[in-house]
Amino acid sequence: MSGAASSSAPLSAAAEANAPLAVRMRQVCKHFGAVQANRDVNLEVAAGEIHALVGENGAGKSTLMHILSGLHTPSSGTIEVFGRDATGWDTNAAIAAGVGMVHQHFMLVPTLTVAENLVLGREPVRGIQLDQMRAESDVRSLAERTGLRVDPSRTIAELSVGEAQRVEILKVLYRGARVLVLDEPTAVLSPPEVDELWTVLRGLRAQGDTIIIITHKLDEVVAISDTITVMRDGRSVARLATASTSPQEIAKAMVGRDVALALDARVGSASPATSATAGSANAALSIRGLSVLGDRGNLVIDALSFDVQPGEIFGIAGVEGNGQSELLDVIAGLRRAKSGTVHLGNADVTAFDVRSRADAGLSHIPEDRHRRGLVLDYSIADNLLLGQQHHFSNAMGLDYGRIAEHAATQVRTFDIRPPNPSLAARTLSGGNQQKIVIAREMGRPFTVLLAAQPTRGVDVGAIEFIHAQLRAARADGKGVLLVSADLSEVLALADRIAVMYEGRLACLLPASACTAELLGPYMTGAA
Amino acid sequence: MSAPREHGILMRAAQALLAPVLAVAIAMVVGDLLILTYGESPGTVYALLLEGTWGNAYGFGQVLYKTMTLICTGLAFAYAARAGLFNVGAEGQLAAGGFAAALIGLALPVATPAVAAVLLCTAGAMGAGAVTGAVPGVLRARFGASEVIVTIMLNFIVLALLNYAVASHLAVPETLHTEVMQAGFVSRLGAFLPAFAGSAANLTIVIAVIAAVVAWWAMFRTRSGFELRAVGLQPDAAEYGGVNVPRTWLRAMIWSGAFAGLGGINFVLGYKHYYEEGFAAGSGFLGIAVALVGRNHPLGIIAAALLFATLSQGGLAVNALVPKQLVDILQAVVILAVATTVPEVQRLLQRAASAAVRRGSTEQTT
Amino acid sequence: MILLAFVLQTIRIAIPYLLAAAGGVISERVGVIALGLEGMMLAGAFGAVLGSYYGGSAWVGLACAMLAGVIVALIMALCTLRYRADQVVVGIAVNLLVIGATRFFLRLSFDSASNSPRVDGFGGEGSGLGVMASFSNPIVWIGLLALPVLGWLLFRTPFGLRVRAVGEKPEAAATLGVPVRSLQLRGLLLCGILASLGGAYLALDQHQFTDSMTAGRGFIALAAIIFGRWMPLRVAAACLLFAAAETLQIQLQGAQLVPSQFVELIPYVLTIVALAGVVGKSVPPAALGKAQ
Amino acid sequence: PSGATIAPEGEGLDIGIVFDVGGRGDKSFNDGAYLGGLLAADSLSARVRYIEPGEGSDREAGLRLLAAEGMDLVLAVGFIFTDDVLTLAKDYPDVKFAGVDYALSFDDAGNPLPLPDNLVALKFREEEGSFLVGAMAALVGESKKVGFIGGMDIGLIHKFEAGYRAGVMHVCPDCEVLVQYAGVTPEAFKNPGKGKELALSQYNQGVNVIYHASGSTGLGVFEAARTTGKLAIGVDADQYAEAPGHVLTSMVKGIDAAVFDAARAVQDGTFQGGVRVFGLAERGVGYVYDDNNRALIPDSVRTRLQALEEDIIAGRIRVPSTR
Ligand SMILES: Nc1ncnc2c1ncn2[C@@H]1O[C@H](COP(=O)(O)OP(=O)(O)OP(=O)(O)O)[C@@H](O)[C@H]1O
Ligand SMILES: Nc1ncnc2c1ncn2[C@@H]1O[C@H](COP(=O)(O)OP(=O)(O)OP(=O)(O)O)[C@@H](O)[C@H]1O
Ligand SMILES: [Mg+2]
Ligand SMILES: [Mg+2]
Repeated sequence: MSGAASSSAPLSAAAEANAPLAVRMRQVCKHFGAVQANRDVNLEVAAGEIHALVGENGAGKSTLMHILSGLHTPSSGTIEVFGRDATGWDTNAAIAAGVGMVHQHFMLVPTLTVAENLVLGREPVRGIQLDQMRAESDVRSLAERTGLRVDPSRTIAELSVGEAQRVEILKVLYRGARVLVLDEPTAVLSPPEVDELWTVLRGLRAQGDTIIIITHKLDEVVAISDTITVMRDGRSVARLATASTSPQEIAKAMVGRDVALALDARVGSASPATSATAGSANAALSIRGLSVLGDRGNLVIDALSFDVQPGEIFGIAGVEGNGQSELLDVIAGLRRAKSGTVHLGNADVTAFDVRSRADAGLSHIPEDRHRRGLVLDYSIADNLLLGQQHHFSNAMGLDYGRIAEHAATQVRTFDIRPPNPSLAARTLSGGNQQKIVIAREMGRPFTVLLAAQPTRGVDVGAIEFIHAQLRAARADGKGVLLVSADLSEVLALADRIAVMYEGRLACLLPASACTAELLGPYMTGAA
Repeated sequence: MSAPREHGILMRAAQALLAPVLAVAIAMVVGDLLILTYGESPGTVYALLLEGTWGNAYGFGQVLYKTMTLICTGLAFAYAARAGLFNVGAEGQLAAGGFAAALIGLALPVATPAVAAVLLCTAGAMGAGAVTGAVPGVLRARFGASEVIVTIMLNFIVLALLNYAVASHLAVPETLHTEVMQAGFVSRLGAFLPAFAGSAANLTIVIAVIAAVVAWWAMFRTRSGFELRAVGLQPDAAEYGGVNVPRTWLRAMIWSGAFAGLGGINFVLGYKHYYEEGFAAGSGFLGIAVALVGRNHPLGIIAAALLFATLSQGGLAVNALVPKQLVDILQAVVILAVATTVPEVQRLLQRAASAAVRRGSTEQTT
Repeated sequence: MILLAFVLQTIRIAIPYLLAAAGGVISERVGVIALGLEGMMLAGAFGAVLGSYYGGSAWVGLACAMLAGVIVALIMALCTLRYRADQVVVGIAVNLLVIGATRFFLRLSFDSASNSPRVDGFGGEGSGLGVMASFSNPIVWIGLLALPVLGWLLFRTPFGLRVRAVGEKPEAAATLGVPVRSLQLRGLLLCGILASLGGAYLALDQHQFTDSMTAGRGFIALAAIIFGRWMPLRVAAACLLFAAAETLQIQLQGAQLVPSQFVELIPYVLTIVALAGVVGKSVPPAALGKAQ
Repeated sequence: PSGATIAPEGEGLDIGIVFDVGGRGDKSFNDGAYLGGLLAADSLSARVRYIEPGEGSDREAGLRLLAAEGMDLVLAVGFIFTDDVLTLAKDYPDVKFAGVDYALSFDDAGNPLPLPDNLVALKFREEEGSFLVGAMAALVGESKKVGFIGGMDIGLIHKFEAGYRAGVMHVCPDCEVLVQYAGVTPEAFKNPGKGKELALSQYNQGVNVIYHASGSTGLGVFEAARTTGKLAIGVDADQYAEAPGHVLTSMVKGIDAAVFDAARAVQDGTFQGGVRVFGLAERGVGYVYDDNNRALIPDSVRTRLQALEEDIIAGRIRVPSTR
């Protein structure tokens, strides 16, 4: 295993510097039933440093940090915090010892105020009453001190995402955390907010606090961290000092092979640069003046227009949460647009429902297969039917003969394992679950394919299979709209690349003109 | 590739049967304890219970009679449950169905051809149940109102209004029932199978079984059933698959109500030929138990309906030894036990399954 | 004088609602659907009579009522919290269970299918209808204070803050070391105690247990909770409103202005209206009914 | 049917009684039937079996269970058994049946349809007894307002109300009868809490005597009488024990006697099918006047009531049975 070799390669920076260790996790294993989320993970974090924990989706980062913060108990292994054994402690013990975690998903109670969320579990009291005044003034002064400004008397539901993120960090600080764990804190932040966050974290480091930050974005790793631990497939595969490494090296450790290879692998784009200008009449998909309101009633897509040509992969890159999900939902008919039109070929499908769009030639690989893409308790065969059920009906209802035939073919064609169509989708691995979705969406006539995060959470073998499928679709003259948070994926596949930022296309370039360095600033709104 | 398939079938069988069997076993233990508090021997009581139900044609006929209503209310609960909804309103829907059937039977001329009359009354029963079910359906689909609370509250409203209508306007003097219908009679089984003579069992049981088969077909063999179940399991995925989720909810509640309403013809067309205040007598709530034990599957529901009908008829048979309230307790215990063991067993089996698949796939790759 | 009589009668009718609704609010606020209120009340009523009969005093009855409520709550907790059974199913089953069990043990203890013998209770012989008489019953005081105190508890104490957090977003509370499961258990037990006091009030005021004597009051309390949008003072107002409607019906029945059954339906209809959001939407705690 | 093989042996009569909802221990008419059974067991050395069915089809099944066991007499207590007992009487011509409160059907000319030879309908003129207690309430109550509380708002209970009202009006034409019902569902017979509040509200409006016909709901009426120190009138059985000192009297139905009579008739071989109506004349209904309540009822009132009773028996007063 190459990972084992690379993990032993870098020396422990902390040990070198002889600084005291804030966190030391050794040989930590954790499994959930059959899923082995962490395998013999080692993590060392020196006091007073910012430590980045990186790895692909599903590598086990969150799980490891949940163990550190006492939310999960490890199946085996030991944990020390500031030299004291903390193996198997609970949330309260972790909090008491100064370990606080900001979770990947907001852990705030929307109906409570900022102050109430902060003091929850550690409330100031006057007599037996909650001391609301003190709670608010404590929060206010903490906010002043750290520069994380929020109004303590507002309820969480009224806050913007950035503000909510600040509350999350304040919550941890309020508990006197000296070791802060931040799980993908920037995923939902706008670039200025990210900068603000960096300022805050550096300030905390200056005060002697230790920070562990999980992120997928290498530029952030480089920008903020002192040291890095890379995880892959549940293992810790590398420990690097930021100053003496490069994004390429980190990426290589993350995916276990040379990323540069992936970039070079781009086949000569079938669609010429001439189609790089939008507005061609025979576009496979064309979007005009699209505006969309988000769940909070704010404008998340702002007068967007673009075309996807037949035989082209149109890639949309960008930090998640910049309107990509809403865009896909609107194109697929799962969400209403405020204004604007969607055309499939020459047909105006703006008023169509999901089914009619599918019949008009739209295929859709949704970004969240567990929620949208699959009915987990349905069999593989039934999942291959989802959205196509009206094409498999006869006078007596569903035509199970044809359905079985169809399923058998698809399972074979798309190499779904185990190849038993009657198994529940839930029992399959992530990669094979994704193959079901792809088989369904690409195994039928279509002219336009929406592919959202098509390789998220699937392994290398499956990634290559999926990429090959997308290229095949292009070769077949389909229009593919690829949305991915993984820039290298977009660079590797797309013919034209747009970066989505705050509901608009920040740039639209032929892929041949794109590099990660060029697109980076657009993704962060810096360009 | 036969290994995983066999495994799948075994698994499914275990999933379907383990929990209900466990639940019934728990109920038996509770029953034993209660019988012992009365100073009777559980063996004797259970023997008497069986003897009075499955031990002779008449007792079995009574069981069949009760089974009919329970199949319908069980189907009602299951059909909504498959769409992810809790229809707790079968009690009211059942009463409404019986009421409509009786009114139609009263209104029809005596000379109406039997088949036509029965069909009209049956359609009326299902229609009234459907309308009663549609109210929570609309409120859920349109406003997101909890169908649990709405159906509970609606039970009170519907039953009170029917009572009012009957007691104040329609009842035969000195009774709580309407006049005997003019048309729409369904024969009792005793009419052509003399062994059943005297028992209330009637041909509507056939209609109930047909309803179960139709429900099975609708749930598992049609497009709308496919969509219904998808909505119940994962509404987001169903929506992605082109299903209109609120409309599916509404349709599910309408059919659910129709199934419950259908149960009304048992008493009205097959037995007494009039609507009587209180004839539903808890069958609506028992339908929840039937559906749970039957795992929301029409075949399971038929079996579970037989089980609960046996318990209920058996209560009468053992009345000499222990109070029949024993049976009320047992029925509640079965519901609690099934509700508790089903998710537990499911978790256990799922863990075993994913472990097996995991093992299987690593074997394959290596 | 008429007004005073009206107010007193409204209060008497409202007491069981207030107590059960208080229990229901706390139960739902920790995320457990309060469908078992009716069963808890009935168990409380039966416990009160058993205790009073064998213990010879209403106070023993009160203690036994609470014990009965706790037992029902524990059964619910075992099924829903420990084994994560569906809360709706468990709530309904518990009601059926208590109806059956009280009948069974009524038979066993008093050899009657419908009534217990007369027992010691509160009030009684010649106590009259005055203010003093009404307020000499300790349960009346508990009933009047339950929801205001609960309001204070929920919105003014650390315990209440945690309860509200658990009902809205238990996973968030858990990350802060709030013991979610234990809080839910305590909420459910408190619900059992309060609801059983509501039943005890009926039984001890009546000096007797009668089969199914709660007669749907648990569901009226549930209706009040929804109509009062889970806010203790609003819920109290809803209970008093429902009770006042009943009082009005009782006092005006001779006049037959409205057929009495329509007045009885007011709580149910209002609840449906509230759920449909016709007059301001009634939104339950976010984590209500979700197995934790 | 199930018990058919266990045919009872011995010389004594075998009697089966099927109770109405409420069952034994209702301190009302089921207990009256039970008492009749006990009497038969005592003085006729009969063996008595009881069944408490649930609702619906259980009623017929309960009767059938007993009939099939070869009982000599099967009693169905309550109007609700009307159809069932008629069916059974046809199915088991060798068994004698009695239906308490049996609801007669009538032909188009308004004549009651004949009953099978082995079925006797035991009917009571509750309105006559109610008339007398109504008169007593008005005479003793010292108020122009008297109260009536019914259980479920149905014709059967209206009979009590009608007789009572007529009794009140007969002795006190300017009196007012406050009438309230506990509800429109069968739960209205099981809601003592509601009964108490209804009664308190009537007492509060100046009523001194309340007559109830409301099953267990009436227990709340007695409780209200205790609380306010006022008077209540019981129904079906002597309910003095519910609130000693506060029960003016009870309108009693001689169910026990009727049941016992039926048993004795079977024993003697004099059983006859048909309708047996128990009114004042037959001493089938009446009111309680004994050591417990003698002090509450002045002699003048007693005398007046006796006169009214004679008038009714003689047909000089016709008591309405509907309102
Ligand atoms: N509670 C759980 N039960 C079962 N499996 C789990 C659970 N939590 C995590 N897993 C699985 O453990 C593995 C590691 O998950 P984890 O959330 O730690 O990944 P991650 O590195 O944080 O990924 P991401 O970057 O997507 O957040 C995944 O396969 C995940 O599905
Ligand atoms: N959060 C979760 N909760 C429950 N089960 C999960 C979860 N995540 C993954 N699993 C299950 O764990 C098993 C392995 O999933 P995982 O995605 O880790 O597979 P994998 O090894 O990555 O497969 P592949 O190579 O196809 O991507 C599957 O059965 C999956 O359904
Ligand atoms: Mg993560
Ligand atoms: Mg994977």
